[in-house]
Amino acid sequence: MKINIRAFAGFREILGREISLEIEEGSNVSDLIERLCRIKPGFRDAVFSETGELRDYVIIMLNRRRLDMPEDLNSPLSDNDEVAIFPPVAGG
Amino acid sequence: MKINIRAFAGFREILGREISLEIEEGSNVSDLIERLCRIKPGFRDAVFSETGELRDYVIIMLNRRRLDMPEDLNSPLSDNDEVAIFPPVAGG
Amino acid sequence: MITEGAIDLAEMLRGAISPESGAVVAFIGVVRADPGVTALEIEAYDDAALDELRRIKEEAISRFGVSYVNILHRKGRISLGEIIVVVACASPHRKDAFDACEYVIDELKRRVLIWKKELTGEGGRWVNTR
Amino acid sequence: MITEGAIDLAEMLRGAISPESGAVVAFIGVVRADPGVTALEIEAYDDAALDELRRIKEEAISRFGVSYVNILHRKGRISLGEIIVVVACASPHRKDAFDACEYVIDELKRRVLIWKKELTGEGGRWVNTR
Repeated sequence: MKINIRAFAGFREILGREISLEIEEGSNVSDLIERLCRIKPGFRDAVFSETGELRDYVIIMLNRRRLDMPEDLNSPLSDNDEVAIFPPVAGG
Repeated sequence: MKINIRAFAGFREILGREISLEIEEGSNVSDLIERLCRIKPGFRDAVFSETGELRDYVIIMLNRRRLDMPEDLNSPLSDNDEVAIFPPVAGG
Repeated sequence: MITEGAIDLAEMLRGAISPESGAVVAFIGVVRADPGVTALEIEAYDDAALDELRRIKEEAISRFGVSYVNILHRKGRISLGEIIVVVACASPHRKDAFDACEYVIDELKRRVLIWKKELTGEGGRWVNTR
Repeated sequence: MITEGAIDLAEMLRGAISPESGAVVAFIGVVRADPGVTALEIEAYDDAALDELRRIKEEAISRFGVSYVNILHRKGRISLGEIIVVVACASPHRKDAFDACEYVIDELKRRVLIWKKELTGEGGRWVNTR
Protein backbone atom coordinates (compact mmCIF):
# COMPACT_ATOMS: atom_id res chain seq x y z
CA MET A 1 0.00 0.00 0.00
CA LYS A 2 1.06 3.61 -0.61
CA ILE A 3 1.56 6.11 2.20
CA ASN A 4 1.97 9.82 1.47
CA ILE A 5 4.34 11.55 3.84
CA ARG A 6 4.45 15.28 4.34
CA ALA A 7 7.20 16.74 6.47
CA PHE A 8 7.76 20.28 7.68
CA ALA A 9 10.52 22.43 9.16
CA GLY A 10 13.54 20.39 10.24
CA PHE A 11 11.85 17.11 9.28
CA ARG A 12 11.24 18.42 5.77
CA GLU A 13 14.95 19.14 5.47
CA ILE A 14 15.65 15.47 6.24
CA LEU A 15 12.77 13.76 4.44
CA GLY A 16 11.86 16.17 1.66
CA ARG A 17 8.55 18.01 1.53
CA GLU A 18 6.37 15.29 0.04
CA ILE A 19 7.36 11.66 -0.44
CA SER A 20 5.41 8.47 -1.06
CA LEU A 21 6.42 5.08 0.28
CA GLU A 22 5.21 1.61 -0.59
CA ILE A 23 4.80 -0.27 2.66
CA GLU A 24 3.46 -3.71 3.60
CA GLU A 25 -0.26 -4.20 4.24
CA GLY A 26 -0.94 -4.22 7.99
CA SER A 27 1.82 -1.76 8.83
CA ASN A 28 1.27 0.83 11.54
CA VAL A 29 2.70 4.30 12.23
CA SER A 30 5.62 2.85 14.16
CA ASP A 31 6.54 0.60 11.21
CA LEU A 32 6.48 3.62 8.92
CA ILE A 33 8.80 5.60 11.18
CA GLU A 34 11.19 2.65 11.44
CA ARG A 35 11.22 2.39 7.64
CA LEU A 36 11.98 6.12 7.30
CA CYS A 37 14.80 5.76 9.82
CA ARG A 38 16.39 3.10 7.64
CA ILE A 39 16.18 4.99 4.36
CA LYS A 40 16.71 8.63 5.44
CA PRO A 41 20.03 9.47 7.08
CA GLY A 42 19.61 11.66 10.13
CA PHE A 43 15.92 10.87 10.65
CA ARG A 44 16.52 8.43 13.52
CA ASP A 45 18.48 11.01 15.51
CA ALA A 46 15.84 13.60 14.79
CA VAL A 47 12.92 11.57 16.14
CA PHE A 48 14.42 9.33 18.84
CA SER A 49 16.43 10.23 21.94
CA GLU A 50 19.63 8.36 22.82
CA THR A 51 17.55 5.99 24.96
CA GLY A 52 15.23 5.22 22.05
CA GLU A 53 12.23 7.26 23.19
CA LEU A 54 10.27 9.34 20.69
CA ARG A 55 11.38 12.94 21.22
CA ASP A 56 8.59 15.04 22.69
CA TYR A 57 8.71 17.70 19.97
CA VAL A 58 7.79 15.19 17.24
CA ILE A 59 4.18 15.72 16.17
CA ILE A 60 2.51 13.24 13.84
CA MET A 61 -0.80 13.69 12.05
CA LEU A 62 -2.62 10.86 10.31
CA ASN A 63 -5.03 12.17 7.66
CA ARG A 64 -4.91 15.59 9.38
CA ARG A 65 -5.82 14.21 12.81
CA ARG A 66 -3.13 14.66 15.41
CA LEU A 67 -1.97 11.44 17.05
CA ASP A 68 -1.31 11.07 20.76
CA MET A 69 2.23 9.92 21.35
CA PRO A 70 3.48 7.36 22.07
CA GLU A 71 0.19 5.41 22.41
CA ASP A 72 -0.96 6.06 18.82
CA LEU A 73 2.29 4.72 17.34
CA ASN A 74 0.42 1.47 16.76
CA SER A 75 -2.36 3.13 14.73
CA PRO A 76 -2.88 0.99 11.60
CA LEU A 77 -2.24 2.55 8.20
CA SER A 78 -4.37 2.19 5.05
CA ASP A 79 -3.61 2.68 1.40
CA ASN A 80 -3.26 6.36 0.47
CA ASP A 81 -3.11 7.61 4.05
CA GLU A 82 -1.44 10.99 4.58
CA VAL A 83 1.06 11.07 7.43
CA ALA A 84 2.50 14.45 8.41
CA ILE A 85 5.56 14.89 10.62
CA PHE A 86 6.57 18.21 12.12
CA PRO A 87 7.76 20.05 15.25
CA PRO A 88 5.61 22.48 17.30
CA VAL A 89 4.26 25.34 15.22
CA ALA A 90 5.75 28.83 15.20
CA GLY A 91 3.64 31.00 12.91
CA GLY A 92 2.69 34.65 13.22
CA MET B 1 -9.48 93.83 31.27
CA LYS B 2 -9.89 91.53 28.27
CA ILE B 3 -11.09 87.94 28.60
CA ASN B 4 -10.83 85.52 25.66
CA ILE B 5 -13.68 83.04 25.53
CA ARG B 6 -13.59 79.82 23.58
CA ALA B 7 -16.72 77.75 23.30
CA PHE B 8 -17.27 74.29 21.83
CA ALA B 9 -20.10 72.05 20.66
CA GLY B 10 -23.55 73.39 21.69
CA PHE B 11 -21.97 76.33 23.55
CA ARG B 12 -20.06 77.34 20.42
CA GLU B 13 -23.34 77.44 18.54
CA ILE B 14 -24.67 79.95 21.10
CA LEU B 15 -21.54 82.01 21.82
CA GLY B 16 -19.47 81.68 18.66
CA ARG B 17 -16.14 79.90 18.54
CA GLU B 18 -13.90 82.67 19.85
CA ILE B 19 -15.01 85.91 21.39
CA SER B 20 -13.31 88.53 23.53
CA LEU B 21 -15.06 90.52 26.22
CA GLU B 22 -14.01 93.62 28.13
CA ILE B 23 -14.93 93.05 31.76
CA GLU B 24 -14.34 95.02 34.97
CA GLU B 25 -11.16 94.54 36.98
CA GLY B 26 -11.78 92.18 39.89
CA SER B 27 -14.40 90.11 38.08
CA ASN B 28 -14.54 86.37 38.65
CA VAL B 29 -15.75 83.44 36.54
CA SER B 30 -19.28 83.76 37.84
CA ASP B 31 -19.37 87.43 36.78
CA LEU B 32 -18.24 86.45 33.30
CA ILE B 33 -20.96 83.82 32.96
CA GLU B 34 -23.57 86.30 34.16
CA ARG B 35 -22.34 88.81 31.58
CA LEU B 36 -22.53 86.18 28.80
CA CYS B 37 -26.08 85.30 29.90
CA ARG B 38 -27.09 88.91 29.43
CA ILE B 39 -25.59 89.39 25.97
CA LYS B 40 -26.08 85.96 24.37
CA PRO B 41 -29.65 84.74 23.92
CA GLY B 42 -30.04 81.10 24.92
CA PHE B 43 -26.87 80.94 27.00
CA ARG B 44 -28.65 81.19 30.37
CA ASP B 45 -30.90 78.23 29.59
CA ALA B 46 -27.91 76.26 28.35
CA VAL B 47 -25.87 76.69 31.53
CA PHE B 48 -28.42 77.02 34.33
CA SER B 49 -31.25 74.69 35.33
CA GLU B 50 -34.73 76.04 36.07
CA THR B 51 -33.77 76.33 39.76
CA GLY B 52 -30.69 78.40 38.91
CA GLU B 53 -28.05 75.71 39.46
CA LEU B 54 -25.18 75.34 37.03
CA ARG B 55 -25.99 72.31 34.86
CA ASP B 56 -23.66 69.42 35.56
CA TYR B 57 -22.55 69.00 31.96
CA VAL B 58 -21.07 72.50 31.82
CA ILE B 59 -17.29 72.28 31.92
CA ILE B 60 -15.19 75.43 32.30
CA MET B 61 -11.46 75.72 31.85
CA LEU B 62 -9.45 78.76 32.93
CA ASN B 63 -6.17 79.02 31.02
CA ARG B 64 -6.50 75.33 30.14
CA ARG B 65 -6.95 74.21 33.74
CA ARG B 66 -10.31 72.60 34.45
CA LEU B 67 -12.28 74.32 37.21
CA ASP B 68 -14.20 72.45 39.89
CA MET B 69 -17.82 73.45 39.84
CA PRO B 70 -19.50 75.18 41.50
CA GLU B 71 -16.76 76.10 44.03
CA ASP B 72 -14.38 77.59 41.44
CA LEU B 73 -17.06 79.95 40.09
CA ASN B 74 -15.46 82.60 42.28
CA SER B 75 -11.99 82.17 40.74
CA PRO B 76 -10.66 85.66 39.96
CA LEU B 77 -9.94 86.58 36.34
CA SER B 78 -6.92 88.49 35.02
CA ASP B 79 -6.31 90.42 31.82
CA ASN B 80 -5.95 88.12 28.79
CA ASP B 81 -7.20 85.01 30.57
CA GLU B 82 -8.59 82.29 28.35
CA VAL B 83 -11.90 80.83 29.51
CA ALA B 84 -13.23 77.77 27.66
CA ILE B 85 -16.79 76.47 27.98
CA PHE B 86 -17.89 73.08 26.70
CA PRO B 87 -19.87 69.90 27.43
CA PRO B 88 -18.30 66.47 28.14
CA VAL B 89 -16.01 65.31 25.34
CA ALA B 90 -17.00 62.78 22.70
CA GLY B 91 -14.03 62.19 20.45
CA GLY B 92 -12.83 59.05 18.79
CA MET C 1 -2.21 64.55 15.61
CA ILE C 2 -5.35 66.46 14.51
CA THR C 3 -6.09 66.96 10.84
CA GLU C 4 -8.84 68.48 8.76
CA GLY C 5 -8.24 66.36 5.64
CA ALA C 6 -8.84 62.68 4.98
CA ILE C 7 -6.55 60.31 6.91
CA ASP C 8 -4.05 58.37 4.81
CA LEU C 9 -4.11 55.08 6.70
CA ALA C 10 -1.36 53.40 4.70
CA GLU C 11 0.99 56.28 5.34
CA MET C 12 0.25 56.28 9.07
CA LEU C 13 0.91 52.57 9.39
CA ARG C 14 4.09 52.76 7.32
CA GLY C 15 5.67 54.71 10.16
CA ALA C 16 4.79 51.98 12.65
CA ILE C 17 6.21 49.10 10.61
CA SER C 18 9.93 48.67 11.08
CA PRO C 19 12.46 45.91 11.78
CA GLU C 20 12.78 47.17 15.37
CA SER C 21 9.27 46.14 16.43
CA GLY C 22 7.74 42.80 15.60
CA ALA C 23 4.19 43.75 16.55
CA VAL C 24 1.99 46.60 15.38
CA VAL C 25 -1.57 47.09 16.63
CA ALA C 26 -3.80 49.70 15.04
CA PHE C 27 -7.22 50.98 16.01
CA ILE C 28 -9.26 52.62 13.28
CA GLY C 29 -12.44 54.48 14.18
CA VAL C 30 -14.97 54.78 11.37
CA VAL C 31 -18.15 56.89 11.02
CA ARG C 32 -20.94 54.38 11.54
CA ALA C 33 -24.22 54.56 9.65
CA ASP C 34 -26.47 54.94 12.69
CA PRO C 35 -30.18 55.40 11.92
CA GLY C 36 -30.87 58.86 10.49
CA VAL C 37 -27.24 60.00 10.58
CA THR C 38 -25.92 61.37 7.28
CA ALA C 39 -22.48 62.64 8.34
CA LEU C 40 -20.45 63.75 11.36
CA GLU C 41 -19.14 67.17 12.29
CA ILE C 42 -16.14 67.10 14.62
CA GLU C 43 -14.61 70.02 16.46
CA ALA C 44 -11.60 70.25 18.75
CA TYR C 45 -10.13 72.67 21.28
CA ASP C 46 -6.98 72.29 19.24
CA ASP C 47 -4.14 73.34 21.51
CA ALA C 48 -5.62 71.69 24.59
CA ALA C 49 -6.48 68.54 22.65
CA LEU C 50 -2.92 68.31 21.30
CA ASP C 51 -1.48 68.69 24.79
CA GLU C 52 -3.70 65.87 26.04
CA LEU C 53 -2.87 63.63 23.07
CA ARG C 54 0.83 64.12 23.76
CA ARG C 55 0.32 63.26 27.42
CA ILE C 56 -1.61 60.09 26.54
CA LYS C 57 1.12 59.09 24.09
CA GLU C 58 3.80 59.52 26.77
CA GLU C 59 1.72 57.55 29.26
CA ALA C 60 1.33 54.67 26.78
CA ILE C 61 5.07 54.60 26.13
CA SER C 62 6.01 54.60 29.80
CA ARG C 63 3.29 52.20 30.98
CA PHE C 64 3.56 49.57 28.27
CA GLY C 65 7.12 50.05 27.01
CA VAL C 66 5.99 50.36 23.41
CA SER C 67 8.51 51.76 20.96
CA TYR C 68 6.10 53.75 18.80
CA VAL C 69 2.74 55.48 19.26
CA ASN C 70 1.06 57.55 16.59
CA ILE C 71 -2.37 59.14 16.92
CA LEU C 72 -4.26 61.00 14.22
CA HIS C 73 -7.76 62.41 14.76
CA ARG C 74 -9.80 64.06 12.11
CA LYS C 75 -11.94 67.15 12.55
CA GLY C 76 -14.47 68.95 10.36
CA ARG C 77 -17.19 67.27 8.37
CA ILE C 78 -16.81 63.52 7.79
CA SER C 79 -18.94 61.20 5.69
CA LEU C 80 -20.26 57.77 6.67
CA GLY C 81 -17.61 55.07 6.36
CA GLU C 82 -14.72 57.54 6.59
CA ILE C 83 -11.98 57.30 9.20
CA ILE C 84 -12.32 59.49 12.32
CA VAL C 85 -9.26 58.38 14.23
CA VAL C 86 -6.27 56.07 13.91
CA VAL C 87 -4.06 54.89 16.77
CA ALA C 88 -0.99 52.86 15.81
CA CYS C 89 1.32 51.28 18.42
CA ALA C 90 4.42 49.20 17.79
CA SER C 91 6.33 47.04 20.22
CA PRO C 92 8.67 44.07 20.31
CA HIS C 93 5.86 42.14 22.06
CA ARG C 94 2.28 41.97 20.86
CA LYS C 95 0.57 42.03 24.24
CA ASP C 96 2.13 45.43 25.00
CA ALA C 97 1.08 46.76 21.60
CA PHE C 98 -2.53 45.63 22.17
CA ASP C 99 -2.64 47.07 25.68
CA ALA C 100 -1.08 50.37 24.63
CA CYS C 101 -3.43 50.79 21.67
CA GLU C 102 -6.53 50.08 23.75
CA TYR C 103 -5.28 52.41 26.49
CA VAL C 104 -4.74 55.26 24.03
CA ILE C 105 -8.18 55.04 22.42
CA ASP C 106 -9.94 54.64 25.80
CA GLU C 107 -8.16 57.67 27.25
CA LEU C 108 -8.63 59.68 24.07
CA LYS C 109 -12.38 59.18 24.27
CA ARG C 110 -12.40 60.06 27.95
CA ARG C 111 -10.02 63.03 28.06
CA VAL C 112 -9.26 64.67 24.74
CA LEU C 113 -11.17 67.90 24.04
CA ILE C 114 -13.01 66.81 20.92
CA TRP C 115 -16.74 66.81 20.27
CA LYS C 116 -18.89 65.37 17.57
CA LYS C 117 -22.27 66.24 16.12
CA GLU C 118 -24.34 63.70 14.26
CA LEU C 119 -25.84 65.42 11.25
CA THR C 120 -29.34 64.28 10.32
CA GLY C 121 -32.02 65.37 7.89
CA GLU C 122 -33.47 67.69 10.55
CA GLY C 123 -30.18 69.32 11.55
CA GLY C 124 -28.13 67.46 14.09
CA ARG C 125 -27.40 66.52 17.69
CA TRP C 126 -24.20 66.74 19.72
CA VAL C 127 -23.12 63.33 20.90
CA ASN C 128 -23.39 63.08 24.65
CA THR C 129 -21.22 60.42 26.22
CA ARG C 130 -22.68 60.74 29.71
CA MET D 1 -5.50 33.43 4.00
CA ILE D 2 -1.96 32.25 3.11
CA THR D 3 0.01 34.02 0.42
CA GLU D 4 3.46 33.78 -1.07
CA GLY D 5 3.69 37.39 -2.27
CA ALA D 6 4.02 40.62 -0.29
CA ILE D 7 0.95 41.58 1.76
CA ASP D 8 -0.92 44.68 0.60
CA LEU D 9 -1.89 46.10 3.97
CA ALA D 10 -3.98 48.96 2.62
CA GLU D 11 -6.07 46.59 0.55
CA MET D 12 -6.61 44.24 3.48
CA LEU D 13 -7.78 47.04 5.74
CA ARG D 14 -10.03 48.52 3.08
CA GLY D 15 -12.24 45.45 3.39
CA ALA D 16 -12.58 45.97 7.15
CA ILE D 17 -13.56 49.65 6.94
CA SER D 18 -17.25 50.15 6.29
CA PRO D 19 -20.16 52.22 7.62
CA GLU D 20 -21.52 49.08 9.34
CA SER D 21 -18.71 48.82 11.91
CA GLY D 22 -17.42 51.76 13.88
CA ALA D 23 -14.30 50.01 15.15
CA VAL D 24 -11.51 48.22 13.31
CA VAL D 25 -8.55 46.66 15.11
CA ALA D 26 -5.62 45.31 13.13
CA PHE D 27 -2.61 43.30 14.21
CA ILE D 28 0.41 43.45 11.92
CA GLY D 29 3.32 41.07 12.52
CA VAL D 30 6.66 42.24 11.17
CA VAL D 31 10.00 40.43 10.71
CA ARG D 32 12.13 41.76 13.53
CA ALA D 33 15.85 42.39 13.19
CA ASP D 34 16.97 40.00 15.93
CA PRO D 35 20.77 39.68 16.34
CA GLY D 36 22.30 37.76 13.45
CA VAL D 37 19.03 37.23 11.59
CA THR D 38 19.06 38.32 7.94
CA ALA D 39 15.66 37.03 6.76
CA LEU D 40 12.89 34.58 7.58
CA GLU D 41 11.77 31.46 5.73
CA ILE D 42 8.18 30.43 6.43
CA GLU D 43 6.51 27.20 5.48
CA ALA D 44 2.96 25.97 5.97
CA TYR D 45 1.03 22.70 5.84
CA ASP D 46 -1.28 24.59 3.53
CA ASP D 47 -4.57 22.71 3.58
CA ALA D 48 -4.43 21.96 7.29
CA ALA D 49 -3.37 25.53 8.09
CA LEU D 50 -6.26 26.94 6.06
CA ASP D 51 -8.75 24.69 7.86
CA GLU D 52 -7.44 25.89 11.21
CA LEU D 53 -7.48 29.56 10.15
CA ARG D 54 -11.12 29.18 9.09
CA ARG D 55 -11.98 27.58 12.43
CA ILE D 56 -10.27 30.39 14.36
CA LYS D 57 -12.11 32.98 12.29
CA GLU D 58 -15.47 31.33 13.04
CA GLU D 59 -14.61 31.14 16.74
CA ALA D 60 -13.75 34.85 16.83
CA ILE D 61 -17.04 35.74 15.15
CA SER D 62 -19.16 33.61 17.47
CA ARG D 63 -17.29 34.46 20.70
CA PHE D 64 -16.97 38.21 20.25
CA GLY D 65 -19.80 39.03 17.86
CA VAL D 66 -17.50 40.85 15.47
CA SER D 67 -18.86 41.54 12.01
CA TYR D 68 -15.65 40.99 10.06
CA VAL D 69 -12.45 38.97 10.47
CA ASN D 70 -9.74 38.75 7.85
CA ILE D 71 -6.46 36.90 8.28
CA LEU D 72 -3.57 36.85 5.84
CA HIS D 73 -0.30 35.01 6.56
CA ARG D 74 2.69 35.08 4.32
CA LYS D 75 4.94 32.13 3.51
CA GLY D 76 8.25 31.77 1.68
CA ARG D 77 11.27 34.00 2.18
CA ILE D 78 10.64 37.33 3.93
CA SER D 79 13.04 40.20 4.54
CA LEU D 80 13.54 42.14 7.76
CA GLY D 81 10.84 44.76 8.27
CA GLU D 82 8.36 43.00 5.97
CA ILE D 83 4.89 41.93 7.08
CA ILE D 84 4.43 38.26 8.10
CA VAL D 85 0.79 38.33 9.12
CA VAL D 86 -2.17 40.69 9.28
CA VAL D 87 -5.34 40.14 11.32
CA ALA D 88 -8.14 42.68 10.83
CA CYS D 89 -11.35 42.61 12.88
CA ALA D 90 -14.28 44.99 12.64
CA SER D 91 -17.14 45.45 15.06
CA PRO D 92 -19.72 48.01 16.13
CA HIS D 93 -17.90 48.12 19.53
CA ARG D 94 -14.18 48.56 19.96
CA LYS D 95 -13.71 46.26 22.94
CA ASP D 96 -15.01 43.31 20.90
CA ALA D 97 -12.74 44.20 18.00
CA PHE D 98 -9.69 44.32 20.31
CA ASP D 99 -10.59 41.03 22.00
CA ALA D 100 -11.30 39.25 18.72
CA CYS D 101 -8.07 40.45 17.11
CA GLU D 102 -5.96 39.38 20.09
CA TYR D 103 -7.76 36.02 20.23
CA VAL D 104 -7.09 35.35 16.55
CA ILE D 105 -3.36 36.09 16.68
CA ASP D 106 -2.91 34.16 19.95
CA GLU D 107 -4.69 31.09 18.56
CA LEU D 108 -2.94 31.39 15.21
CA LYS D 109 0.45 31.25 16.90
CA ARG D 110 -0.65 28.31 19.04
CA ARG D 111 -2.54 26.18 16.53
CA VAL D 112 -1.94 26.99 12.86
CA LEU D 113 0.48 24.65 11.07
CA ILE D 114 3.12 27.19 10.10
CA TRP D 115 6.83 27.16 10.91
CA LYS D 116 9.57 29.72 10.55
CA LYS D 117 13.29 29.52 10.14
CA GLU D 118 15.55 32.41 11.02
CA LEU D 119 18.17 32.72 8.32
CA THR D 120 21.60 33.79 9.51
CA GLY D 121 25.03 34.10 8.00
CA GLU D 122 25.81 30.51 9.01
CA GLY D 123 22.62 28.97 7.66
CA GLY D 124 19.61 29.14 9.89
CA ARG D 125 17.61 27.81 12.84
CA TRP D 126 13.99 26.74 13.07
CA VAL D 127 12.13 28.82 15.61
CA ASN D 128 11.09 26.69 18.55
CA THR D 129 8.22 28.06 20.56
CA ARG D 130 8.49 25.52 23.36
